[in-house]
Amino acid sequence: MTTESPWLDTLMALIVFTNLRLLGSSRLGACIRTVALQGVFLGLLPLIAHSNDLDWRIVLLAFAGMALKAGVFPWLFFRALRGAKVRREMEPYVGYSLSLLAGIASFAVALWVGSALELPNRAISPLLVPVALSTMLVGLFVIVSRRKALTQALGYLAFENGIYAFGIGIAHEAPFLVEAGILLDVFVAVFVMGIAIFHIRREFDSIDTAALSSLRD
Amino acid sequence: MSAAGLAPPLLGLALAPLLLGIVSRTKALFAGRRGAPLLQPYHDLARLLKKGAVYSPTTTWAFRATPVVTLAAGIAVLFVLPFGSLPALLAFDGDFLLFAALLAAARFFTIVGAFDTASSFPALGASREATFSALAEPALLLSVAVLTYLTGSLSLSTMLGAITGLEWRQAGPALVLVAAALFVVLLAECSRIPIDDPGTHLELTMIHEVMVLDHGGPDLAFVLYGSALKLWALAALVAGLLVPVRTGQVALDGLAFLGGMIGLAIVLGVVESTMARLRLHRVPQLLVGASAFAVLALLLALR
Amino acid sequence: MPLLLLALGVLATSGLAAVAAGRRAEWATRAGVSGAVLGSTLALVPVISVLASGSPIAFELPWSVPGGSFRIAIDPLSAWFLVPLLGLAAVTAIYGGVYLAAHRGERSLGPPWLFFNALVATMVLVVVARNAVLFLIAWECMAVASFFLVTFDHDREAVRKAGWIYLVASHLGTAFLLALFAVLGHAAGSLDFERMERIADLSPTLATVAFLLAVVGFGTKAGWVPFHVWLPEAHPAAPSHVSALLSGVMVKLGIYGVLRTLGLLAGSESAWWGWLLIGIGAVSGLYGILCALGQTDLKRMLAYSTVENTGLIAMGLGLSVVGGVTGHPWMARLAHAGALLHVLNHALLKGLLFLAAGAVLHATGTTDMERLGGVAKRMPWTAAAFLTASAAIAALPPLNGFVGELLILLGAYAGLAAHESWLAGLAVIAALGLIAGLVALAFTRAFGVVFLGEPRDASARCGADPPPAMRVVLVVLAGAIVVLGMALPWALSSPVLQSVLDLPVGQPDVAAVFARLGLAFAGFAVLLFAAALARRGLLAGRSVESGPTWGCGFLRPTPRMQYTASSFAEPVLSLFAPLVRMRRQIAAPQGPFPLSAALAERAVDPFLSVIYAVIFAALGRGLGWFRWLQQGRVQLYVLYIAVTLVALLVWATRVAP
Amino acid sequence: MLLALLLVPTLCGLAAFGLRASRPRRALLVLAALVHAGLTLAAWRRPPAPVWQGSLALDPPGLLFLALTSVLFLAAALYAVGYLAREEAGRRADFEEQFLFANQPEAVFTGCLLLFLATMTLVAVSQHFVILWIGIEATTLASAPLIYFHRQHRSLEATWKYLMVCSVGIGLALLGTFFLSVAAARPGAEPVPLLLSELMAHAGELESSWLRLGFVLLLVGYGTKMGLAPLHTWLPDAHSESPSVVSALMSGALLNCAFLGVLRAYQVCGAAGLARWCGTLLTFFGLFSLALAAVFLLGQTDYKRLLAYSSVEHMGILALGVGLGGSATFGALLHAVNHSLAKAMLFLAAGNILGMYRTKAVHEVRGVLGVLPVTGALWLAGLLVITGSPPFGMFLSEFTILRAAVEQGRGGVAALYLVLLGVIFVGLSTAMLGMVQGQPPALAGAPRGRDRWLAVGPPAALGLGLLVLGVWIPPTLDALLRAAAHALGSP
Repeated sequence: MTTESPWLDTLMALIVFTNLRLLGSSRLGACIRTVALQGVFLGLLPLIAHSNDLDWRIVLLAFAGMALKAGVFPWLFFRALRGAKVRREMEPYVGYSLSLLAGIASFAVALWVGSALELPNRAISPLLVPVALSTMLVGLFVIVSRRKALTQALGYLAFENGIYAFGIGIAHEAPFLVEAGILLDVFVAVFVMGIAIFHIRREFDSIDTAALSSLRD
Repeated sequence: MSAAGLAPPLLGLALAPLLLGIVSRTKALFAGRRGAPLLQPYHDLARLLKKGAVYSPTTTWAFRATPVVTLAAGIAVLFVLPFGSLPALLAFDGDFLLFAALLAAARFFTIVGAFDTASSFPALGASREATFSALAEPALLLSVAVLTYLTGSLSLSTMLGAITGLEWRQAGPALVLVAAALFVVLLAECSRIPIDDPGTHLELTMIHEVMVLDHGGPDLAFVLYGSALKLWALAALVAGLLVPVRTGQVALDGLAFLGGMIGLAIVLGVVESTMARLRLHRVPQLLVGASAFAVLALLLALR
Repeated sequence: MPLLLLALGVLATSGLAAVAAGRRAEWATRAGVSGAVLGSTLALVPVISVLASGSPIAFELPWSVPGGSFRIAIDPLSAWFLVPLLGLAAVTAIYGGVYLAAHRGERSLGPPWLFFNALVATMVLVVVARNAVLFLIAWECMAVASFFLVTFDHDREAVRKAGWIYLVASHLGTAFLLALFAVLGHAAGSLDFERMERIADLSPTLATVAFLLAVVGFGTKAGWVPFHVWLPEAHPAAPSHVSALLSGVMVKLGIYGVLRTLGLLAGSESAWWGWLLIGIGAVSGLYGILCALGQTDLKRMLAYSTVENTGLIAMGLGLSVVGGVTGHPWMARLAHAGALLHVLNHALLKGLLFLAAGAVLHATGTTDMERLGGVAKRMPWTAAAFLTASAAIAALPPLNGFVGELLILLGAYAGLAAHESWLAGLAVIAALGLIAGLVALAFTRAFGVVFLGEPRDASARCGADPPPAMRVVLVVLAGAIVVLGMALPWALSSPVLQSVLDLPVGQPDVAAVFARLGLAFAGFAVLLFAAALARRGLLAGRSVESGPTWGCGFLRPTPRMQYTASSFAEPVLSLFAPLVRMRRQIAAPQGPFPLSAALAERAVDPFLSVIYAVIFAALGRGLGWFRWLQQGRVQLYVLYIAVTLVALLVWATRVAP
Repeated sequence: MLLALLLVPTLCGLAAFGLRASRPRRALLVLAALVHAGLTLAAWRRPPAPVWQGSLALDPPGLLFLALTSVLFLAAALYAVGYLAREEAGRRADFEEQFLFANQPEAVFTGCLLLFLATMTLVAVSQHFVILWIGIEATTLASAPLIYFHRQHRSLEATWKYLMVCSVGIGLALLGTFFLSVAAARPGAEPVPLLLSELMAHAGELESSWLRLGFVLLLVGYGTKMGLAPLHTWLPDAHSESPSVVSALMSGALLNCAFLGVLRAYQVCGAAGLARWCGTLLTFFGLFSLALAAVFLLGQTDYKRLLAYSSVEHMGILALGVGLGGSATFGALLHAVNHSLAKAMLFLAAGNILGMYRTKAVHEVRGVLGVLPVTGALWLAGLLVITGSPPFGMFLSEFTILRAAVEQGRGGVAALYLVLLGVIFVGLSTAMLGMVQGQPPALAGAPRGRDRWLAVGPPAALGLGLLVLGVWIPPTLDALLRAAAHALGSP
């Protein structure tokens, strides 16, 4: 098993910090940058975790992930955002302060559940499962509580990051192609969402999902 | 099919109008009049048989079928009827159902004939007749059911044949109730006073008479004779029940039965003179009452 | 048995040929009718041989359907139901060939003939099927084929609504049959009927559940009261030759189903089953005839009369079950024979009545009794046929209707005579007595108002007897009724029919009864003939003029003053007011010199308008509340996923070990 | 052979993006469909060798759903050729709200259609759980642009909801796969690879609590894609707004692929002895889907949403069948076959009706039998099929499932199942019968619309197949169904 490097815990803390910032900030630009940052931290995670037995596949994957999440996605979202007049998530379904409380509550729940789930072989750090779970919960919370389509896409990205983090921690020896496949799929999903948001802005000249609720029974 | 077997139907054919004569004579005596001679019905029939007929243009062959069916049914019924202790010519299990069905056939075609004249009065009478007979039918069947229960046989002849003095002592009250029920059925079917007034002239109040309003000449004769035979048949039932003379000698039983029939005709005359017509909506209550009598009789017979 | 398969093949191919004929109506009709008639006659051959020999013939073919095997057989019970089915099918096909010709222009006649032949084929399959899967497939295909026939004239809104009610009712009924055969299949380990008959350890609760499912499932098709709602809607909507087949035969398959289930559950019945059937029968009979009295449309009235007749049959079955359970062989067998006889008689009678009603509709364009009248003058043959059938259905002596009811009542009286289960006998006697009276009233009303008197409306003045083909059919059926009426008592005294109907020999010596009855019928016929001769003789020499009907001093009597159907039935209906709800529309006369006033009254079926309508509306409203779940916001949709996940995780970790 | 099955549609799809001229592109579409069908037929006769150390192999369930997808795609391709030819270029008025909108460029549509086939093939042949996940996620991404063919706000909304709900669902499935790998990591020896055959072989050693949580996550994940209630919310919107060809493929084939995902997870749990436990979960989802479908079918006014909710109902029946186990599994698979054919036929027929009547409201469509006789007949046949009435096949499968429920003594489940089917029948028949019968309203188009050969041929062929299945199940299909049912643990 890997040594308990101090850097790991700081990384975990940073990820949790990005979650809270995502919940707290109202400006869309800031949210995009936060999620990009989270992507970077996640990219660093395997590097530090396997700092002694590194091989080219892990490095390539980590850098590819960081390139996508920190480079491509923010460019895509900013381009979709270009035409939209509004820059700020005005009245989300759940207030910002309440969102922060929810973020902390989700971390507490994650900790409790994480401890309950005893892993057969110890993960790279005891904190990993709780952090992954809390990132997922925060992602879901953002999707459910925000009105802007872009914020929902960011929520989905955070949700995927959480699952990815859990994946890194556990299935550390999955074949290369499989890891690449997951990364590719996440990329295409977010890419298609970006195009969709671009069309929404062009169609409704606002990316507020309130307009997207005419189909009902 | 002995010769003696043929006697009861022939007697019935001969004496049926006599009952009508006796009834009208009794009513006249009650009213203090001398009344028409006993054989008046025979004279009426003879007179009508010699006449021609007048038919309304709206009538079809259905109207002309009414008298034929009424007469045929009346005559056919006689072959199923026991004559006191003498069994009927055609006695078989379930013959009382044929008895009821023949009466129903006569009634069916009378109602059909009533419709054919395209005037509202016969249909008015037909509607009442159909309603009351629909309520009388269960009373008849239930009364026979009581007799079946008491005597354990399914044929009318053996049933009435088994009503002896001993039977009266054992199931007296039940038999009285059955006789009452059958008497009410007789009043309803032959449209006597408490239910319908054969002598009335106001079409709105008639039931049976108005249905045969447009028949004339031989048709009217057939209809009158048919209804006389129907009266004889139903009276035979009631008399067979009330006169328990079952000595075995044919002559004695026959005479007793005839006496019973004449007595019944007199009773009928008395009832008609003493009672007034019931209002129309009270008649169903009377008929349902008759069915209730029959059921009560069965409960009594259960013990 | 190959003949039966050949017959089914003929029916199928002729149906397809009719559709292939497409728009050319003559060819389609010719193909359809010839197929139906040929198929029916071919199938009759094995049926007659089974009836004569009494030994069943079977046929079996492996079939790749799960649980199913193409196993068919004709035993005396199936043969008894096949005789009216095939006879009526052939006759109504001939009648329909001419009847549908009037609709040649509107739509192609191919599909109706395909569905007609398919209906006949599937009905035959239902009666001969000996495997549950084959039975259910034939049963539902029969319902679907008859649905397409009922909605032949689906341009009219009423027909569409009737079709929908019919399809829904038959489908829900089949759901009960699915459950029935699942239960029986589970108990017997296989879906073949003879395996189901030999279930050794059938627990009473299982038998009761199976019986109740059968009563509801088959009762829906037989039109017993709580499930009869579709019958008065569907039969009038269908073309007359189809409603003749539906009312005459298809309704009886419900009875066949109950009989077959009773056969399967033989030995584990309980007495209250009989009581339930008697109760249903009495209620169906009384309610059916009262509603028939309330109707002003001739075909609706006939449909309600079918409900009444299936009620009678149910009472017969009930009596036979009670007799069987309380150890009364000949009470059971008399009632059973009476019920079977009534199946045959009613098929014939109701078939003729609907065909005659169809002839009236064909001629005058309406079956509304309030506007018809005096039709007999222009349609003597139809009037004669209708009168014969009405007399027979009112159980008048010389005709066949009487014999069926005689046996059922004889069974009831036999119960009384033996002092056993007298209450059942009493109930049946009282119910049958009242119903017989009301049936006489209903059919005199129908015949009198429609055929006699003067036409109440211009439309009823036109019209003449139907074309020769239809007229021949009417006469043949009427003749069959009279001949059957006279011949039935003699036939029943012969051993062949007695074995088929399983009539008891011995205590009430049945052969003697029927011999005497035959004599009585012959005597009554002779008397009728003699009286007619006497009347003709008497009037020969006399003057026979015609004069106006006695008008009691009315100045100008108009046909509108005649008694109408609703006024004729009013005294009875007022007696049974709570049972039958009359909806009355009154246009009261206004002002001192009223120009016009109108009153129309129609019996409304409380089951349909009150019970079922309320249930469906409540169901709709209740379920409607949940529609809020799909209100369009994607956030809530994702929340649904999250909530479901959390719920399942909690269930997985806490609840299940 | 397997690689050919995957590569042919992918390459054709990419080529279709490039092709400018529409006529050769449509020919390519049909050609690819034909080749794929041919390959599937060959695969059926001689099962191909596994590829990539067993990650891609064709076992009976996979073959069954591959064959269904292939047949449906062929029918849809033929229909699409006629449909695309009739869709005139440029801007047209929307028939509900009369604003102008343009269609998606045909190249994108055809390309995505072929990619959609490729991804569904990948799901059918994958034996590795992660490849299965990648395949299903790819189907979502390939089908999202197809929904957005009519570029207007309603279909955009449907696309966004489809993307968001399905992506979240499938994300959970990924987490489930990771839970599975945790369960497969044996403490002592090296972890069991996530291959289906390996997992089933070593099922005994899998850590049961993680396996259970993994199954729950996989069920919720793939259940969302499969349309089980309450995860079905995207289905009605996606089906009512996408063109009929796409909804036919989605309802007929895509839901089956998600169902295959659930089946794979069920296979592993069955091998590990959790069949009973998973069965109760599946039965719950099945009955809940039936109940919810009943609620939304009663009084539904949009006939495409009607068909969508009927898909939810039938997916519920599939889940119920597999949940009950035993002979019901065979019933469920037979039901899947019937449902795919029936739903594709109905959606294609709905497309014809929509093309002629220009409205999706049930009460505005009347007398289809008069205007489009063949489509009307197909619509009626479709009603009979999806309500499970003979002579069509679904009656047999529903009856088999009912018999299994009664045999296992679960009377309550059987009764509820029948009641819900009854209510659903009322809902469906009210809507669909009203459309077919009666006088057609005065239509702008030809009074007696001509049923075009291409528009009516494919659904009619599917209908014929359904009729045959109703009366006689071909032995080869019967053998395949039994093998697949056996693979799912039924005796």
